[in-house]
Amino acid sequence: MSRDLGLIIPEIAIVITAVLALVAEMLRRPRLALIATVVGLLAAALLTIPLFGEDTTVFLGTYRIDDLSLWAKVIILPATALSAILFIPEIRGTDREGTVYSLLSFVAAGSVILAGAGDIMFIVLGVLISSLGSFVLVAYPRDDRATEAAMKYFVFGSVTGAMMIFGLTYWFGATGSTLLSELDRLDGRELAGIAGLLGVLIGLGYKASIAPFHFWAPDAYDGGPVAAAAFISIVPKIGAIFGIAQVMRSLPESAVEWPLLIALLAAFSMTFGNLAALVQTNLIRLLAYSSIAQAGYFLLAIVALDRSDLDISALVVFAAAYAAMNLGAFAVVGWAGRDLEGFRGVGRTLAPWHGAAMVIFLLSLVGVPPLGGFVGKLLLFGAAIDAGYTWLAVVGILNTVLSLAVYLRVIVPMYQPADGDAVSGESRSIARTSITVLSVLLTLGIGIGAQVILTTTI
Amino acid sequence: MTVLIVALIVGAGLFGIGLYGALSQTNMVMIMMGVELMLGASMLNLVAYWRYLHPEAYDGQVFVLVVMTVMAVEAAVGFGIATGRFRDKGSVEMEEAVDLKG
Amino acid sequence: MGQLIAITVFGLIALGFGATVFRTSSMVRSALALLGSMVAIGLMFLTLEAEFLGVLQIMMMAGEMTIMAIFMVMYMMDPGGLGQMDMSHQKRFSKAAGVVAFLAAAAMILLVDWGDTVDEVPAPDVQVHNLGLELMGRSLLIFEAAGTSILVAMIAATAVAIARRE
Amino acid sequence: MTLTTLGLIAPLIAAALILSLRRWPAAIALLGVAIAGVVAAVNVARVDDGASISGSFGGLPGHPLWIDVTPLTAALALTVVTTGFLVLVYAVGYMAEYRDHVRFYSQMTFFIGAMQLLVLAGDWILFVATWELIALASYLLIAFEFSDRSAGWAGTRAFLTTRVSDLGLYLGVILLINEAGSIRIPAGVEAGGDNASIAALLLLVGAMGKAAQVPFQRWLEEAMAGPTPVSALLHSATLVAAGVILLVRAFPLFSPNVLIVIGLVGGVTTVVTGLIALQEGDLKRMLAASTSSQLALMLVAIGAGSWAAAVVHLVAHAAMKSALFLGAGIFQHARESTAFDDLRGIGRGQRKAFAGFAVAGLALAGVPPLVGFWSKEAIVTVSIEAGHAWLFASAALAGTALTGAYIGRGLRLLWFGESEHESPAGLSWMLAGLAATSGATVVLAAGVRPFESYLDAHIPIHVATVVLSILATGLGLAGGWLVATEERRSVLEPIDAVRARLTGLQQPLVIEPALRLAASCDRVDTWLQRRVESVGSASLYLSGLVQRVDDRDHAGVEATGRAAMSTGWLTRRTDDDGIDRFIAWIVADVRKLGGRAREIQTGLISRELAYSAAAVVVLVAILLGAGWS
Amino acid sequence: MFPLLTLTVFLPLAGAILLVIASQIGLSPRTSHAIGIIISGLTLISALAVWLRGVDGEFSQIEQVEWIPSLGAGYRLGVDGISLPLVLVTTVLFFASLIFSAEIRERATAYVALFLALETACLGVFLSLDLVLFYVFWEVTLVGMYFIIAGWGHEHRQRAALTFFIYTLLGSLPLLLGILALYLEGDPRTFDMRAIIADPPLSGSIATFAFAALFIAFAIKIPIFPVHTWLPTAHVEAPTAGSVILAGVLLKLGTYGLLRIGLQMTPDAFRDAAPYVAIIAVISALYGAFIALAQSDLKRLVAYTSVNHMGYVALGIAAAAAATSAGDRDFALDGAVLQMVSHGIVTGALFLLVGMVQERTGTREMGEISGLLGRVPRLGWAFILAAFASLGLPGLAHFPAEFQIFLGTFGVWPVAAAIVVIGIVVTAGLYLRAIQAAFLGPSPDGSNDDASGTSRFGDLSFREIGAVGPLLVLTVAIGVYPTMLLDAIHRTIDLLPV
Repeated sequence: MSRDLGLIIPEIAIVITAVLALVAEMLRRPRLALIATVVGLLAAALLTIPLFGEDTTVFLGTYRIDDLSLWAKVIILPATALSAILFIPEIRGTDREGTVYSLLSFVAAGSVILAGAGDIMFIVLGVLISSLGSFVLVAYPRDDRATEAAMKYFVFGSVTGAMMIFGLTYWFGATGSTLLSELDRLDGRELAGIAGLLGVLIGLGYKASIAPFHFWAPDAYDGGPVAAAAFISIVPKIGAIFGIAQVMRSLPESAVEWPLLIALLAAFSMTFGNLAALVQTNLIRLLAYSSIAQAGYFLLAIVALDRSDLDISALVVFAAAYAAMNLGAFAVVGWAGRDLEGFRGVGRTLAPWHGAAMVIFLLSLVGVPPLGGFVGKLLLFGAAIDAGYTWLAVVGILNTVLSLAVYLRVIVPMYQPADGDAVSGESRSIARTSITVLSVLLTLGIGIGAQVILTTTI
Repeated sequence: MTVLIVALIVGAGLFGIGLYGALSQTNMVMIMMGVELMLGASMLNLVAYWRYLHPEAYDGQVFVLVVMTVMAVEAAVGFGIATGRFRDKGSVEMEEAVDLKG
Repeated sequence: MGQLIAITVFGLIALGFGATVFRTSSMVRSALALLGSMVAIGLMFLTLEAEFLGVLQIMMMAGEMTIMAIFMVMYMMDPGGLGQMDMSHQKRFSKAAGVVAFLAAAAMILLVDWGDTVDEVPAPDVQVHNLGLELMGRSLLIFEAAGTSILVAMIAATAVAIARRE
Repeated sequence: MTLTTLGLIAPLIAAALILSLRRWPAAIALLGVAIAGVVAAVNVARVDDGASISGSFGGLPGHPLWIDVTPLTAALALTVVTTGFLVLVYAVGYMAEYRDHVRFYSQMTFFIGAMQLLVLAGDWILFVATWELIALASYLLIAFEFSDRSAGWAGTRAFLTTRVSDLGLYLGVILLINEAGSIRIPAGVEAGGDNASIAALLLLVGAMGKAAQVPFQRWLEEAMAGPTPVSALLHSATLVAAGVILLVRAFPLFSPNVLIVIGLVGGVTTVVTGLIALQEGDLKRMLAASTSSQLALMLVAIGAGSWAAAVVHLVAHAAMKSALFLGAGIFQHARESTAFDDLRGIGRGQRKAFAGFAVAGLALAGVPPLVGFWSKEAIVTVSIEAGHAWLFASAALAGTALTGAYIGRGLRLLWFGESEHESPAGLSWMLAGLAATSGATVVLAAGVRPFESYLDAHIPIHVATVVLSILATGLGLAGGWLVATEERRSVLEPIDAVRARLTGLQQPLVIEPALRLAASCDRVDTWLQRRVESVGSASLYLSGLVQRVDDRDHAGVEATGRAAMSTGWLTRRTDDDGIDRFIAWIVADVRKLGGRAREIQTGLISRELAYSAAAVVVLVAILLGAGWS
Repeated sequence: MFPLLTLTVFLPLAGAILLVIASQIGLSPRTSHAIGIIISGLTLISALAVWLRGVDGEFSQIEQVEWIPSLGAGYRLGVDGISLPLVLVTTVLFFASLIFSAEIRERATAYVALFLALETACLGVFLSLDLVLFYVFWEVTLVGMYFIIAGWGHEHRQRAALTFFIYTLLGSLPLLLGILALYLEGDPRTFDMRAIIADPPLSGSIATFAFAALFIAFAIKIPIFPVHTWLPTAHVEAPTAGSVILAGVLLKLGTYGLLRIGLQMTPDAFRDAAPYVAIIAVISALYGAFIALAQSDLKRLVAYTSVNHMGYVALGIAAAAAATSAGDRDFALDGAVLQMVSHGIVTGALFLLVGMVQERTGTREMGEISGLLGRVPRLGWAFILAAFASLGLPGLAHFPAEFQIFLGTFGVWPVAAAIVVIGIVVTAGLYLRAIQAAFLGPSPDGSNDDASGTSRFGDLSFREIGAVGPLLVLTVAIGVYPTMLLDAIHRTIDLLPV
């Protein structure tokens, strides 16, 4: 038992961080809550590092300490910390500032649980915890848009959650266990396997905003604070994707033909996300649809699970890159405003450095080397081809072209003459700028230093 | 065997009703009721499976507890959101929550 | 045989109340119907010899539904608790969805070979003992996570529900 | 080899020096060419002693360029350089009143240097390279007065016409290199093989263009736009001679059938261009046509199987034709024109020049004992001895007779008429050049026999051929003299008027048919030119068509884009600046899809949930389908 | 050993970064240009040092550092006879372009920095021995060129830049597919070009698909009919120096890729597809020539001749792929590589000269210009020299290249050679027409030559001679003595398996 506790120190640290932030909030010291959150989460991430190399489970198989869950922590926790900083300009001085920081940690904990799930109950609880906090983050401004977004988010989340749980009960029935590792007992009960798989896909598909379970995402991103959108588009999504990977790793193909289904979902999600993003004029919604498309890219790695050596590498590298570039893009949007019009001339005269950073993020989202997104997509496509899903890689590449059109719609106006001072100076903040700079460095660094990740995943 | 099947069928029926409710209701609280029904169906399934197929597997019972937790916390947060919405807008009608779209 | 009859009866009650939830035009009635359905489910648990869970279910649901009804009265557009209004849309599709879901699940249930059933289950006290062992052992972390989720729910619900301090 | 190298690069260095120093152009040019001349003379002596000089340099990996000094190439080099030197001497006077000496002399020396390289080339690549370089030089020199558009066009036409025929050379050379596996000329022409005849014909095409043979003859007449020394140079030993030199070098390649073709080309050309010369109203154009005709005689000789006879005539022609042009240049300076109408009686005014001109002219006509007689006699001899004597001999004799005719006509036109004494500037330099070249036509007569033996060729002398040649020459001269009595600028005037003024028996029997023939040849010429031009305009049309297709292609694409735009999906800004138009272009339909994708985001969460639920049904179907299949 | 290749590749980037940093304290355009010229000059010297250090037939002067060893991707640079000439021409052209651009005042620092960054990317493509690195540099060239066109182009620059970007990005995605196929089928998997070349991993239908993907990618870049339509637009709208780099360097990326990756890494598939490639290349060469003939805009004309010349290169490479004898293969490839160099230098010079004409006359329509040779003789003669080089005159850079391509192609497909050789006539025609129209003929009367016009209408300035002079000297030098490059090229070509 003490061994097990030693292995879940990072998780414990997250919860402690959340509680500390809560305490600070009770003391009416929001700044302290922020510091506690950032320091605590980074510490938790650091505490993860000594565990690398472990490939085991704790609590009799219910929770996994392996490459996926470790990397999830290393990616999610810093991303959460940075998101917390990104929240500052939007919530400073509001009544429950500290609560927000605390909830960020809780959501991160839920996402981490998803990524390490070895038991279907963890899937359920991970989705639940990460959803509960996210609802509130979206609803936090408590104005028309925020409450509407939160309401939709909640309805969508609770309904899909219930569908997931219902489906998963059949897995228990068929296997007699809630452990994922026992899923090979599904053999001969394919229909039950399908029911459970559908449940997982609905529940985690909702969490990862994979089309067609994405409907909440654009509204939730748009309704709440920009920082919340950034956070929700990164942390729970990565957790959910890794959770899907944990499930699919254990789900025997002989029981259910899941790779094909995932491949179709991937193709649909990529295409749908990019298509819908193409006609957006609201940048947040554009990024929301783009993150739906990116979720599709993630699935390429899941299709290749156990069929290619590159599977986990692709997943982890792309997740890291995605976190960095998406965070950066939202940071710039938070500074420049949601309207595409507002970006006119940004790169030319108004704020060339912000503009350049945005170009880097968007090009990285497209997958232009040597940025992080490129290495991630390279690995994803490589994994898919390696796994025999060349068609899917081709679809992915075509979608990359499509996404180029999406992002060029943002980039091009940035270098056109500005009509006036579309961007107000007051929204500049040190927090956003520092996040932007960090994201640029990370986006570049992941592109150049992908080996650091790959040494542990291949 | 028959009891199991009957219980499962009842579970499926409750799930169908819950899904109908969740899709058809315009009021957020009513939708939550549908969700509760679906979760109730899930619990019924689990208990039935435990009883007739895997009585030695107590994780089934734990799962039931987890589902109950889900019901409770979702209800709590749901009411929280509904309250917040009601404060702001005076209604929790989904039909009136269509400002964000496209 | 008795079990079968009890399950069938309670099942029909649960389904009946369940259907009633969405057939009344008053939310308080709906809440009460839901309570009925949940209690019927709890009774089924008892029938299925999961006494601990059955009792827990009935107690919890009673409390929850009461709160729900109070909420109806307090906040919702149902001051009398017995008002008349239609609060549904896309009925046809929803019905189809419900029916399809039911039929699919039922077909699956009938088509899958679930294996041999067990006749005897441990006595209730043994059950509770084993459940306790399970919770304190293998499922400890799950239990903790569930606890955490309740904590989060508390924070979340208050954060979102309580009015802003200006 | 060192000496040879010096001789080879001396003119090129001179050209570079002129360009870089920008002073003393004439002196440097003369010096450079003179050095080359001395070296060429020494080389002739050395190879006559049996020495074999060759060397390689640069070139492509594994395929260096070669210089071969053989008796033939040494002699040709000497011819080129000597002619060039004399023309340069003449040019000192002629160019006195022109500007831009630097450009002129540098290009001339470059021209001579490149031509020298061409004749000495021992491999195909150097040969092709220098072949093109002399084309460049002649382009630049013909268009020397570039501010005059017609000069530019003349140069352009010259370059383009030869470039078209160069396709034959390129392909022939490439074929030979492929067959032989070596770029050496001797190896190439001896490799033979199945494709030898094809290669030979391809080379012939190249040679025809350069040597202005029918149907490529027209450019040469227009090349008169350049200064007269340029004409003198490119008509005698340089540009046009390259065509014949090519055939001489490639001689071992030719099978009997190919020889007949070559002879035919020569025969046709010599008659056609002879007739054209006969009716020319312009002295320099007449000389140009004459050049084609004389080169054609060389082709006849080659066709008859004697490349030596061709070379002999080539050398002789270099002297004669340069002298004729130099004389013509003096007349031109005196009267500022080269039209016969303006030159009437110039002979009386410029007696020294006319004397030199006349000697060279008579030599060209084949009047014994001048050099032209011997070289033509050799051609007649070999053509009679050849396989198809009727063809070759009649062509040779006809060519000879026509030469006599137009020379006779020209001499008469130049002599009779009013005259006054004109003294153009730089006359003495010009006369020096003229004297040297026309003197050469006399002196070289003695050298014909030794030259033949130097070339290791022995062409016998038959009384019959001597008589035939003299007869043809005499007839021609007489006929020409008589034609010229009538004061007509050209037969381009109505034939009836011609007939009305003509008297005597020869009129209906000889002159009229000849004139008619000439006129029809001119028409053919014009027709041919028109065809050539129509090919040109066709290609222009073609390229226009291609352009239109390209435009249409683009327009179609853009139309697609615009149609898509009109669906209203573009924002106002898109219309304003059109930047996004391109995006719209690429994603026209995609956008529509995007719009549709967006439409399902209704904002009503229940509706959206329903969509998700429906999607689940699809997923189930897929899973079940996959399971069953 | 001193990492000279790394220095060569990253020196310009270092310069760009220096400029960006220095721009914070404020830089006059003059200083920026000076820094740019000095840096690119040093890069040129560095490239010459690479040459002097000696290049074997095999990859030499290898510098490598592990990058992502788990994937077999590394930082690997090396040079051989194919890449060396291209590196040299790249450095020369950037040097010349930056000299020529010294007049630009608008956002000069950014301009110079972009050019320097682009230089690093181009050199990186030629020198990288790792497919990932290759692709990285390849993509960066796109981005750099996009901003150069979009930032300093002519009237419709945004549109042209976008066309360029989308077109070539579309092309680079199949490249990624091809690279992935090469990687995944390798045993062991590696992105190391040397290993892949030594043992081409693909066979059968995978090889065919991979080659098809690669060919599409390179065809767009080269560009080959019918995917060439981005070229004229981009050229017409690009600033002069941008055109120089675009035509002189970026197009070479396509042919270099076709040779290095297409020919060396998928030899069997290329051999099977060679006849089709050859047909497209022949069409492309002739199409380019004919359509250039129909142009009246001098810049478009030069742009389209690029299609013609690059068609020859593609044909040469295709012939080499199909060749059964070492002799033909050597001719074709020696010619193709040399043609890349020649085209870079000659077309670079032509674009510079057209730019100078445009600066003086304000138009590029040849019908609106006349008698330039009389008014600005140095410019005129420089143009004539470059034009004759471009039409393949011996003694100038294109001749040895084209002649060898014809020779090599003829040995493989005589008919193709016989057809494509027509191109030399058409190019001759179009250049002579242009010279005739714009440079020959009478100068418009002296009103333009008086004091008001002289500033604009002077003959070549010192700056312009500095930019175009070296290119013309190289044009003649390569034409007269191609061996200086062919030696190195041939050493490598000779080692390729037939």
